[in-house]
Amino acid sequence: MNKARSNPVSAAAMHGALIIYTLIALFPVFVILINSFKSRRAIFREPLSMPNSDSFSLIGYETVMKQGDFFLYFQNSMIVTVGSLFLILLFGSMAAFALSEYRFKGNMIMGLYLALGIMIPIRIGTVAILEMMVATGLVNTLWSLILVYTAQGLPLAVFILSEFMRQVSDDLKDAGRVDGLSEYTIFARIVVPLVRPAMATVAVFNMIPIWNDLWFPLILAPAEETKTLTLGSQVFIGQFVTDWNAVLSALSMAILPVLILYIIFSRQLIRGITSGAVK
Amino acid sequence: MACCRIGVLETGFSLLEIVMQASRFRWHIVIFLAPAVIVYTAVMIFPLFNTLRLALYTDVDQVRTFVGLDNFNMLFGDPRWSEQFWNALGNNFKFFFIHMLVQNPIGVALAALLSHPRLRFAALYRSAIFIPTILSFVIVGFAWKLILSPIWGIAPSMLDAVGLKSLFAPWLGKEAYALITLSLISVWQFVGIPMMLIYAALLSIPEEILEAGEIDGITGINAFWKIKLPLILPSIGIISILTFVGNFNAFDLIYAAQGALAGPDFSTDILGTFLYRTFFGFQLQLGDPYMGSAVAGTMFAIILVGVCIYLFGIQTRLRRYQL
Amino acid sequence: EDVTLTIESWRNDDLKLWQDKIIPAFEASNPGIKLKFTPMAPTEYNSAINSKLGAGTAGDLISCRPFDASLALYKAGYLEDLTSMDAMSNFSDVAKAAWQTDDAAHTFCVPMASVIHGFIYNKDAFDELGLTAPETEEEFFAVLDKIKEDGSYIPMAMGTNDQWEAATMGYQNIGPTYWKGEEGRLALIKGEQKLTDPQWVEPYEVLHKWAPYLGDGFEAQTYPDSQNLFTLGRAAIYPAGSWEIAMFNEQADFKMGAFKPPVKAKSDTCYISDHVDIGIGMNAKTENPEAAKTFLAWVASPEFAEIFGNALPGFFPLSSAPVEISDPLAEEFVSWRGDCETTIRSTYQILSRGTPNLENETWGASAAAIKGTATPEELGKKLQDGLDSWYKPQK
Amino acid sequence: MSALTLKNVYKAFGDTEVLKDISIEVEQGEFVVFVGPSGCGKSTLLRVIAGLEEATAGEVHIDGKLVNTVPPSKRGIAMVFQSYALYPHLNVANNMSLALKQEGVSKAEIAERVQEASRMLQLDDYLKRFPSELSGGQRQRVAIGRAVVRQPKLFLLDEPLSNLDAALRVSTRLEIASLHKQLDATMIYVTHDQTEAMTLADKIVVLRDGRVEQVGSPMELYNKPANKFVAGFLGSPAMNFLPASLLKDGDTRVIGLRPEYIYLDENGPLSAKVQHVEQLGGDTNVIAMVGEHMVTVRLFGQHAIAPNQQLTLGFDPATLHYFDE
Amino acid sequence: MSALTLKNVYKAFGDTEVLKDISIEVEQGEFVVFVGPSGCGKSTLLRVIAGLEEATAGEVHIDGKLVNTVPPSKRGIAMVFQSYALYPHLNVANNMSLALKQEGVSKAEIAERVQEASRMLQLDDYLKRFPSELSGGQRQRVAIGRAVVRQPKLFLLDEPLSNLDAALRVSTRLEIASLHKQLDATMIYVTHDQTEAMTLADKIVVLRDGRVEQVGSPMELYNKPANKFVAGFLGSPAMNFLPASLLKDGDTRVIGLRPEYIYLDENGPLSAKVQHVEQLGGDTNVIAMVGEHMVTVRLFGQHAIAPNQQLTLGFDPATLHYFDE
Ligand SMILES: Nc1ncnc2c1ncn2[C@@H]1O[C@H](COP(=O)(O)OP(=O)(O)OP(=O)(O)O)[C@@H](O)[C@H]1O
Ligand SMILES: Nc1ncnc2c1ncn2[C@@H]1O[C@H](COP(=O)(O)OP(=O)(O)OP(=O)(O)O)[C@@H](O)[C@H]1O
Ligand SMILES: [Mg+2]
Ligand SMILES: [Mg+2]
Repeated sequence: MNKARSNPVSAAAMHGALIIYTLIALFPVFVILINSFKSRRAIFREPLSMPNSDSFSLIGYETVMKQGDFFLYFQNSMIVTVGSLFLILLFGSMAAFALSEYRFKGNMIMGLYLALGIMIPIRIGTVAILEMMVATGLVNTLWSLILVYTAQGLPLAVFILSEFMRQVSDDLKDAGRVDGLSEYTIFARIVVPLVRPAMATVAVFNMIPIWNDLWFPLILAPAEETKTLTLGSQVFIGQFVTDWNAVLSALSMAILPVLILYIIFSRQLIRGITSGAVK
Repeated sequence: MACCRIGVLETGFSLLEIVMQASRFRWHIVIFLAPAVIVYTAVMIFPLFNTLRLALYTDVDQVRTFVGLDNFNMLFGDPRWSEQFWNALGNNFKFFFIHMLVQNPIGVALAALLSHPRLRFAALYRSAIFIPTILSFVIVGFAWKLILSPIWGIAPSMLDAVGLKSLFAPWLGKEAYALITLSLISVWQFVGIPMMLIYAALLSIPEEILEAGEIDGITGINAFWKIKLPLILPSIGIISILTFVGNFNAFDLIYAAQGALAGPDFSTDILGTFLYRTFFGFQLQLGDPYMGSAVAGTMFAIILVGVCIYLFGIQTRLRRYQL
Repeated sequence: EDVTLTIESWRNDDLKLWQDKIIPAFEASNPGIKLKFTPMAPTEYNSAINSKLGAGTAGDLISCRPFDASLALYKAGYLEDLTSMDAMSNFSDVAKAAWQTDDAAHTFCVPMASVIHGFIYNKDAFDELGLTAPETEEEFFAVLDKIKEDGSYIPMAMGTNDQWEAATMGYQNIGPTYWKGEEGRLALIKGEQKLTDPQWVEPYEVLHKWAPYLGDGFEAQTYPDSQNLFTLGRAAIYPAGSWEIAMFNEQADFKMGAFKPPVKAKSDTCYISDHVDIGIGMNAKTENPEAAKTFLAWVASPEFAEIFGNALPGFFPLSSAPVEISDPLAEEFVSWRGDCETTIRSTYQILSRGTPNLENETWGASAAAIKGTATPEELGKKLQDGLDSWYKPQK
Repeated sequence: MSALTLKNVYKAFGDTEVLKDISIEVEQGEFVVFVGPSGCGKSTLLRVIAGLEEATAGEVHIDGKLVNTVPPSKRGIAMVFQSYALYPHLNVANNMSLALKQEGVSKAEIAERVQEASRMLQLDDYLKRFPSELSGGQRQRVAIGRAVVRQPKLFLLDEPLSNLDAALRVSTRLEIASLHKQLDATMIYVTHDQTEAMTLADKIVVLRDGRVEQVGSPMELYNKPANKFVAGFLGSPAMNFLPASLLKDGDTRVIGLRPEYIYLDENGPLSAKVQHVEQLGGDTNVIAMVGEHMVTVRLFGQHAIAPNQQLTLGFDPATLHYFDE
Repeated sequence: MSALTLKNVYKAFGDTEVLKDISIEVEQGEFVVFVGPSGCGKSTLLRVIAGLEEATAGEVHIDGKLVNTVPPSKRGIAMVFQSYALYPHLNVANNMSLALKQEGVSKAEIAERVQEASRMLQLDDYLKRFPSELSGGQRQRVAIGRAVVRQPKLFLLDEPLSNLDAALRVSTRLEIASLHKQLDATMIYVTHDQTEAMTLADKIVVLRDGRVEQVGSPMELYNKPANKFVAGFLGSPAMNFLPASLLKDGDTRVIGLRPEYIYLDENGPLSAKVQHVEQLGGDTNVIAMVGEHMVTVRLFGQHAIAPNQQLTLGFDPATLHYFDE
């Protein structure tokens, strides 16, 4: 730490502001977590109290473990999320590169075309999607989900990545070209590493709706073998009675993997710091 | 300027000819675009527009019949529909403005704090603040209802503790507050997104430029306004447009917290919930893909206009600085 | 080779029951047919089942919502016509009405269960305060007043946040007494009565009188809040549907009783809402129509009624054969079928077919009535105007 | 066959014309140096040759082939950018070897060439460092190394030595010269350094405001500058310009007189008053006023001359240049 | 009172020690030039003085005050970065005026100072341009302008003229010198250019590998270098080193002989064979072999000497330097 450049007063103020906001951000999460360890009565009797010997209960977690194969669901969710993210980042960054780097007639229009998808809730296309998956025999496979999420994630990815790619110094790409690198190599070896923070951001954005989505797993892959975690947790939400213990436990557990994914991706943010052209 | 811009400027050919470029076909552009365009067109655009097409049809005795713009006439001309529509649209704008005014500034401010190069525990704060964004709507709805509930009383008793109990109201249940409350909950949940984006943008500002600023006496908040902010303007543009698109498509949180009828008395109804009710139906109301598509088409038009204003009016004018 | 039938349902709540009781019982007596019960979140059911039927990926057996939702599926050709099934004779016309075409010519789902409205109360609290279950409206409010005076209980647990609570447990619960059950309901459909008529407006007035007896901030109170308020012993009376019984039995650690919707004067006929709620039909595209029919016939049988009625106290079998219900609270509810005239919810048949949707409007109106954001007359007029805008009864 | 031919090349950025009607012929194996004032278009010209900018008009031929539409990667060139353009995410070794990997050169060969280049540029100790961890001069050397390892037929170097110290500059200059011979490569070299220009060039191209002012061998330009601009631009300190009327009444021309051709001469025709003395060790530059004209005199060795001293100066009339104003 | 004092300053990046025990005293108004081989730590030292890097050990005093914990913005300095570090989002005029606006200088004053600086740096035509639209030299001038307009008491300039052409370099150098006088500012200046170092400096600090090798006035260093390194570093072409045994058997020392003190002398003691001739116009550098030792001879003016020619060389023994190996 450079003492000369850090001002203790402003540092304290910064920490103060961040701590306050962190508390605001975490308080409801805290409420969820402590309540996932309590009996139903205790949840509603004193939602804010810590679980004690009286109210402590793992009933929610037990229910979750008993009902359905949660490790399988978990694995399915992981495969779908990671698979979709991989394709989104790959295809998205390729398209973003084309749009940001090359000037060709129709560039703008193509950009707009690739953004159309975020303007209509994809849900309304469900029947057509489902019919297509039936026709291709992909129903009840994880591929159907991966494809849908990939398509769903692409617009945002292209949008964000092309903006960041525009900021990569032309000199660097030019240096690559003069060095005889092909456009593909320039993309893969120069541009992609330099927009790593943006890639991580895109990954994080897409990861959450994919992980939490209920609708497409329900429609496209509701089979026991392909159920995702979110779909699996829905069992506890009934018509009239919701097993909040189980819901809280299942969903608390579901936070962990995404959190880990998030942390992995946010590492990339930090690594990206070495970027920034030199001179 | 890059090589590939060579010779592509002023020309007015078709897409193909342009890509072709005087005897050297720029295959790489096609190859870069192809996977995304194919997957996206097949799995997204085709189903969506196939569905949107239904806006021009209606169901007459189990037979799909072309009716032109009748559905839109009904949507705008028939007060039964138009009132709901305008109500939802108005609410949606409020929803959007609250996000713009609260979520994005907070997100930018947090990112600015977090990107401070010598801040300790930055990763910790960043992850903590991002956690709400990870949560599913079910749990967010549950937690906030529990907290704001007048019965179980986390919020009332906390207000009580600081002597402000009188400020408490059953916010989610009052027409006057429900939308604002939900908007703020949504802000709470999603502030991580502008934060991340801006954070990524701030990180790519070269250290030396900030150092030059420091030498010039431009530090702290001044450095933010005068150096960082102008450099991240394109990213701020992006989060604005993402917020716009996201808000005008929003649905889940309201649905999870207030149900499809977006109570009380439709005071939290936004286009997303309106579309959902219309398209998929709700309770005894049957889904009507035809009217639903008309609503979706209208939403699409609204969002498209917004995005076009951004793309053609703002984005092209934004100066980008290669860092 | 065994065939496996997949049953689509919105009843997540019943998963255990099916797995533990119904499926074993059926499979025992029908070797060669396996069942798979795949419930989904109730809020997603209608749209999901529509999509799946549309694309042909739905299960063999489809749980049926009452009236239009299922009728639409039948009309679209997704549901098989079951009119000719022998077992249909096990059900009364009223029971079948929910899953028939308007002319009653075709039946497409086997009725499974109905639910009855009434009030459940905390017997311990009533005893403590020296109260007895009210029969008339006057008594009802007197009881509420007493509880309120005492102050140790919230008189009644209901909130308006979810809206449907106000409509279903409020308006549809007490309403039949005012519009005289089937008489009023059918007159409304025929266009002989209007929602602006006093018998339709008065329930709103009464609902408004409930407001002072509801918990603080009832505007933001959700349905689960209400359930928990009552089962945690903090509220004395709970305007209920019979479906609550199972969970209340499990969660409340006090004695409970039930009383039917209060009448105006002691001698008046009482009316209750005995609402057909669940049916089950057959996917027209099923690959195992025979097995599916075998199953449906079994659902129509007294054996199923017996298992179902007792396993799910509060969901009352619709089969004409009498069923012994062992749960005392459920027994209390079902006993009202003998004392009172029964009817179904006023908005379900035909009247919620158009836009605006009468059922949805009624939710809003009931919540507004309680909160007092509009007068009962205004509400009646609004509903009637909405109805008039698309519904033209053939007079 | 000529290695590079530019025919009537123009380049404009929007309204700003940066290159105007440039025609140059470079022979195979020639070492050509571009010089000219800052902003005159040297870098732009290199970029046009490399294919990084498209000429607004005109033709670029490399090895006899018209390359206007050939992408940079196919032109067989290596370039050192004035801004270095190092890949920030790659360490020094990888910065140098990226292009070779792309060409499919064998691992062993890559290692060898990188080692050779880093030896020559004294970068051995820094191969694992990232650009952000290098000093300015080190970065510049990496940029040179990146071009050198590729051993192309045509080198474009944009002020490659500007951030190096004298010793390193000399040694690197010699390395570049020997590389030039060894590879028989054609080199186009931009520099501001007179010594580099004079010592390295087979041919110097003097640019001014986007136009070619003169092309020729170093000594040709030095001894026979085509105009006042070229004369003043080459040589350091710069040539002195005086009105010819000083020597001969009524002569409207301008005399050019190089500082090194003026000497102290008690009988000299010019009397001057010392303004300022620059002691460079090996030389002494005396800036003096002849009437109202400033004249720089470069004296060999160290001289004890003080400001305000009066001097009489002489010169050999044969060394005079005459220019029309 | 001294304007800047460094006391035993050390700086390490991780394991790499970049500055070692640096102690320097700079008087108010002095012009100090740092020279040294590329990578020796000059920029790092400037950054430590500016407060952009924290010294690992040691003290930095500015105007007599210990500033180790004073942030850069409070140190009253202006700095020209070797990499320019221009604000990419501001045009030239705004790049220069940002700091002044921050200080609250009046509009009129800002305009005036910017105009003054841009005149001096010949940037008038580019005030509305953005950095990305400028040539390398223009960018560098903007970087200088940005420092100059602030008129601080302490200037730190990191190779500010490296990308300028000779003429501009001379004129800018003179402007900097006059600015120095006019503002009575203290200047710390890093350069690789011998001429700049010799002409501008009151005091030259020679660095090598993070250590101070010698401090002194230009002529002191030139004429009395403390060691072989300093002797070799200053002067261009560099000093020749020969074993003293060449002149006197058994002498184990090394002789240093500047190229400009060697002359052609038929009776000279050294006979040499010409390797290579560099014609610089005003000078001619002859690189020749004396036995197996390479010797550079710098001759004034132009000489027709060809490679492989035999020469006999003489020198004035008084100009010899002796160093212990
Ligand atoms: N962040 C860093 N991490 C590790 N080493 C560094 C870092 N920054 C600089 N160095 C090393 O410190 C030494 C001194 O660097 P500095 O930039 O001060 O050199 P310099 O004297 O300015 O050289 P030049 O004349 O080439 O600009 C160099 O060897 C460099 O590689
Ligand atoms: N993108 C651009 N837009 C407008 N003008 C530009 C652009 N790039 C360069 N210029 C201008 O073109 C002229 C030539 O620039 P160029 O970089 O070729 O100069 P240069 O001869 O290399 O100068 P230097 O020696 O300073 O590097 C300059 O006046 C510069 O301002
Ligand atoms: Mg240049
Ligand atoms: Mg340096």
